[in-house]
Amino acid sequence: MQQEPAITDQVIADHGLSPDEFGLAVQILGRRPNLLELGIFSVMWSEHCSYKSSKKWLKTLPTEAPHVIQGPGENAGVIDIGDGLAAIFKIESHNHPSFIEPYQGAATGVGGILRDVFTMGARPIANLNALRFGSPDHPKTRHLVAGVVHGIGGYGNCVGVPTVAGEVNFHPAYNGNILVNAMTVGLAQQDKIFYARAAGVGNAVVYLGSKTGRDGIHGATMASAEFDEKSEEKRPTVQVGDPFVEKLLIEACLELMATDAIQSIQDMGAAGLTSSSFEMASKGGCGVELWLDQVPCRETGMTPYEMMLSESQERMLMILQPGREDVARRIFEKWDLDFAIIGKLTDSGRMVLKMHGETVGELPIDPLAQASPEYDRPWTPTPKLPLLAADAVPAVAPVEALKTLMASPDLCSRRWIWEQYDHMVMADTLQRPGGDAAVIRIHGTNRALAMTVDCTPRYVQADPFEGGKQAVAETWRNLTATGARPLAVTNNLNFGNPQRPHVMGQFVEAVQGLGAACRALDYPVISGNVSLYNETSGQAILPTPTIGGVGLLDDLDGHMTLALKATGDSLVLLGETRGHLGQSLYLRELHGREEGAPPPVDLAAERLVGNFVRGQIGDKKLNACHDLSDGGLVVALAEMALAGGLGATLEAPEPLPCPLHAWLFGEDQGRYLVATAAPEALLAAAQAAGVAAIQVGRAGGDTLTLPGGGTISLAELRQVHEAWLPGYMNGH
Amino acid sequence: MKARVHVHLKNGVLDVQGVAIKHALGTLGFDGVGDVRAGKLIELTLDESDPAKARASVEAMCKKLLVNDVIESYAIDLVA
Amino acid sequence: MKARVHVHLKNGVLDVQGVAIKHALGTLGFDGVGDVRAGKLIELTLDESDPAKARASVEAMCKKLLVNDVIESYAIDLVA
Amino acid sequence: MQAAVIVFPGSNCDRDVAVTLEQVSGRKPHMVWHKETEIPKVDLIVLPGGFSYGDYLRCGAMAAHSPAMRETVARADKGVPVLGICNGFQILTEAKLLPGALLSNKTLTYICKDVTIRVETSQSLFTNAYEEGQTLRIPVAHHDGCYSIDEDGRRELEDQGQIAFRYCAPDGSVTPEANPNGSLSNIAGVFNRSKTVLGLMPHPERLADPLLGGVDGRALFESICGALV
Ligand SMILES: Nc1ncnc2c1ncn2[C@@H]1O[C@H](COP(=O)(O)OP(=O)(O)O)[C@@H](O)[C@H]1O
Ligand SMILES: [Mg+2]
Repeated sequence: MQQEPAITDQVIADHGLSPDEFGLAVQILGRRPNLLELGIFSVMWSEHCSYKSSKKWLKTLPTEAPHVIQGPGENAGVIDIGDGLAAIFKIESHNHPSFIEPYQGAATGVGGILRDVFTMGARPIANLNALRFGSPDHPKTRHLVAGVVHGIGGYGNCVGVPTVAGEVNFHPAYNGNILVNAMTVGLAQQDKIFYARAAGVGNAVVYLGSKTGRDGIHGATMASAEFDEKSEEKRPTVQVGDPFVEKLLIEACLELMATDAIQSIQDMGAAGLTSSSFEMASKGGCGVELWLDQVPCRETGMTPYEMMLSESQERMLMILQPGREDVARRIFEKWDLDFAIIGKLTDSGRMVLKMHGETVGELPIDPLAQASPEYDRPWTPTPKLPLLAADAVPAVAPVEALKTLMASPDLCSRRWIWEQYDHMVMADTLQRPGGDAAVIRIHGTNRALAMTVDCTPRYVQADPFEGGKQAVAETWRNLTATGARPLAVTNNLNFGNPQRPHVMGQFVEAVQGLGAACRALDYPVISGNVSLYNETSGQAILPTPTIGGVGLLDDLDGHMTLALKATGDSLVLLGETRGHLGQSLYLRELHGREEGAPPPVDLAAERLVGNFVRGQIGDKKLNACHDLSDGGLVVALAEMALAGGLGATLEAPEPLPCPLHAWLFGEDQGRYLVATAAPEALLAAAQAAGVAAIQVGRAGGDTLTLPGGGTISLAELRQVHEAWLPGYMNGH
Repeated sequence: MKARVHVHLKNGVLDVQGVAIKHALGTLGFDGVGDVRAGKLIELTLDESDPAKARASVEAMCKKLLVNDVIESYAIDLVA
Repeated sequence: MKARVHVHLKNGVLDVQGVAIKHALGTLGFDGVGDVRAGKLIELTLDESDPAKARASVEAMCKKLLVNDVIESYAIDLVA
Repeated sequence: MQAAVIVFPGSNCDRDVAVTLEQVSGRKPHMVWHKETEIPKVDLIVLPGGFSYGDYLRCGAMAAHSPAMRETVARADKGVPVLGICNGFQILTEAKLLPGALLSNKTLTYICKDVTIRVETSQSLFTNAYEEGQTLRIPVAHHDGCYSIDEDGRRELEDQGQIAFRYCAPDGSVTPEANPNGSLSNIAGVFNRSKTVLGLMPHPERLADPLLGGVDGRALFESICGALV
């Protein structure tokens, strides 16, 4: 038994508790906590577990709709997708660990989010990831990109869940603080959804999965470890993922869930045994007694403190129905998984931690959970930036501009990345990476889910409210472009230090913006994750509220792609074009300027245009459809041409609503470019629906011809588009 | 001269391969096997003939490329 | 007692990893590096204390599982 | 045609191949857990793709020793056809049912994309529904698909017509550029001597459904059904 250290102010500070928080802890216990109890308070009240800075604002998000079965508050959100089926999904960040050890950080991020989803009874059917790296010329960036991509693939490929979509940005603001956000979508029977609500006094608490080591015990424990003998072995270590064990866990849990043995179940995520056991007990309003000497350990001499705080991966905690231990044992043994009965539920409302029969810690569950701090941090709004006039931006020859943009780090092909991800395993991937959204067949049915992750941090930085709206709208647009009906979102709020009012202000306004968009689009938030303190030496990241959207396609062969398909098809631009160049990639990549207000999102127009497009796709009136985003009209057309291996000619209308370069490259929101064989009918329908629509050219040939006569061959365009990322990763 | 670099996972870092190998040896009927650790072995042929200089440059290679010091430790053997 | 198994790719079997490491070392400015071979190091802790018996059983493990003789060769070190 | 699919811990294409087998043969394959020492009497044994035992140590090395594999080897010796896809191919080489070995891709990365392969012979129960020289678009998804064998072994494969598929350019020419993983002589799949055992790295089961973008893989399963009714 380790000798008990004194709980000095230093030790308290090392555990990230403010003096007030410590005071509250003493009040709750009616005495000073010992080190083990202090550690438990510190993780339960950490930003990560308690959401103390964000809670107040998260509550303002719309989380309800007739099709929402479970909103925020469980391991993942659940929506009704018909036929007795449910889609279960969530996104989660693993930013800091990925910066420290990119391979393992990203891999364990994927493992963690997978567990959140299959914990609820869903078979994971797709992974997505949103990545943000520093400037390409920062010395660390290449190594981080390589490690993160390798780690995401290494884990996802092995567990056999396809990685089907994602996004990647490069910006100096992420030099010291990359973002790795991973999302998992799963499929479950509505009558077989599992929750973390523990119940049944006397029921066994079962530990399943990998043994517990000293992985990832947070920094604070370094200090406390010094009270132990300072041996190398005793130092906390980086969490290492074992996708093989994860795969066994998925199969074993789903097999067990098909029986009636499980009362409740919860993955051991961050702050492993502590938060999982607390969450289960507090949700179920019961007490729990844990026998820590029964916890399967990887290393000798682990203390109760280390066991309760370890972040070892691939572990689950479950409550079994009485008398069902044998069913469970048979299945775990079939899958060669370590498991142990490590405690029982009680009616004491307290958590009692025992080691060899001796009580080493005791805490009341509800008071601790309920009393978890909630702060209303001071915040200041982000000053609005003036609208940047299009003629304040010099025009560049269209073809040159297009080449530069298509070869830029934020717009170039991501093939180098997705070819390292198995995006086809499970044999239901109908739309592979590279489109607007991935489309995954609901296994054995004629229906499919569309899914995407999006955020445009430079917009959020310039105007958090509009940027928040835009991130939501872009996911909605991407789903719509495939013909899918957008159903709900998950969100990952990555921000800097909330104790700085302007950063807190970014957070508040972004949440308000995404809330407004979700409301206007009947597109509720069903899960998410918050990652704060993303900054190094005072430099915060761009505010990055990543949105993951999921939609439903009721008819498979209705699904639409962006690829141009038929020579002679007319190109029609839907939605209002004003020529907004503020915060555009044209401005940044060609003029090195990040200026002006971002493009505003008119949510009513967004909804009108989107619903029109979806209707046209449903009525089989379109041959191709792509939403307009980074790089505007010309980039969208180039992407459609490359995807179809078919060229096009773009014609500017007379008169132009704005300068030509702004019409070509402006990033006005709420727009789609579609290809159709019957333009008149489409234009008429658009007019009837009150949707702005103009014909802007034709598909055909093997070149792209732009207004003003500039022409580029698809071959050359493809070459510049494909070359940058592999070239960069190979060091030139 | 030749250099051998043995790369090990640091103590306490989960060795997923080692665990799996140990399990497999068990099912093959090899018992009496305790811990199994899987590491890397990198053999380099160097022009350098001065041992001290050779070791120094291999050290540098380990720090810069061969070893991920966040999770790995290493040992260098020189073989003339 | 402990046993160390060094697993090498046989001569003639293309060692892509070795080649890549050599190339990377070159670009990092380490010259004078000739051949680079990447292999595996497997360390086993055995209950067996008799060296002869220990070696024999590790030999058996190599033949049965640890080594694929189509592409790999190996050497065993016993460390008391 | 009744097939059995061996499921190893870490297999992850077992369902995919089962779906294709059922679509083509009209019969659900038996799914056989690797710990089984008995395999039902079947016309075909399939080792699916995936990461058996996490691909730890060497891809397929640990799976090759599972009880179900001992039985598979015994059946193969009796002439029961065995098909190994991707990890299944790796397991077949580790179990010495097929010659050679699969090493890390020359890129040292995992590769998931469609490639073109050429059918080297239609004289086998696995390829009789194809034309010799026909080119197929089929996905690969692996990290260790670089086929390797010594010179004598290679010559023997050539002489005995044991090379089933080669990576090739869309026009059928076998070029280094068309070789995704560095395999010797662009070899993508090989037979045993009697052509009753086939291992290949590409995933025919992944392009056997028009909705997934192609059906070039389907005829491989149709060949087997045709030959084994
Ligand atoms: N930004 C957010 N919006 C909505 N719900 C959120 C957000 N962040 C976290 N949540 C919800 O809070 C709960 C706890 O989040 P988290 O701690 O990330 O879950 P877990 O512990 O399973 O990883 C989850 O139900 C999650 O969906
Ligand atoms: Mg969870």
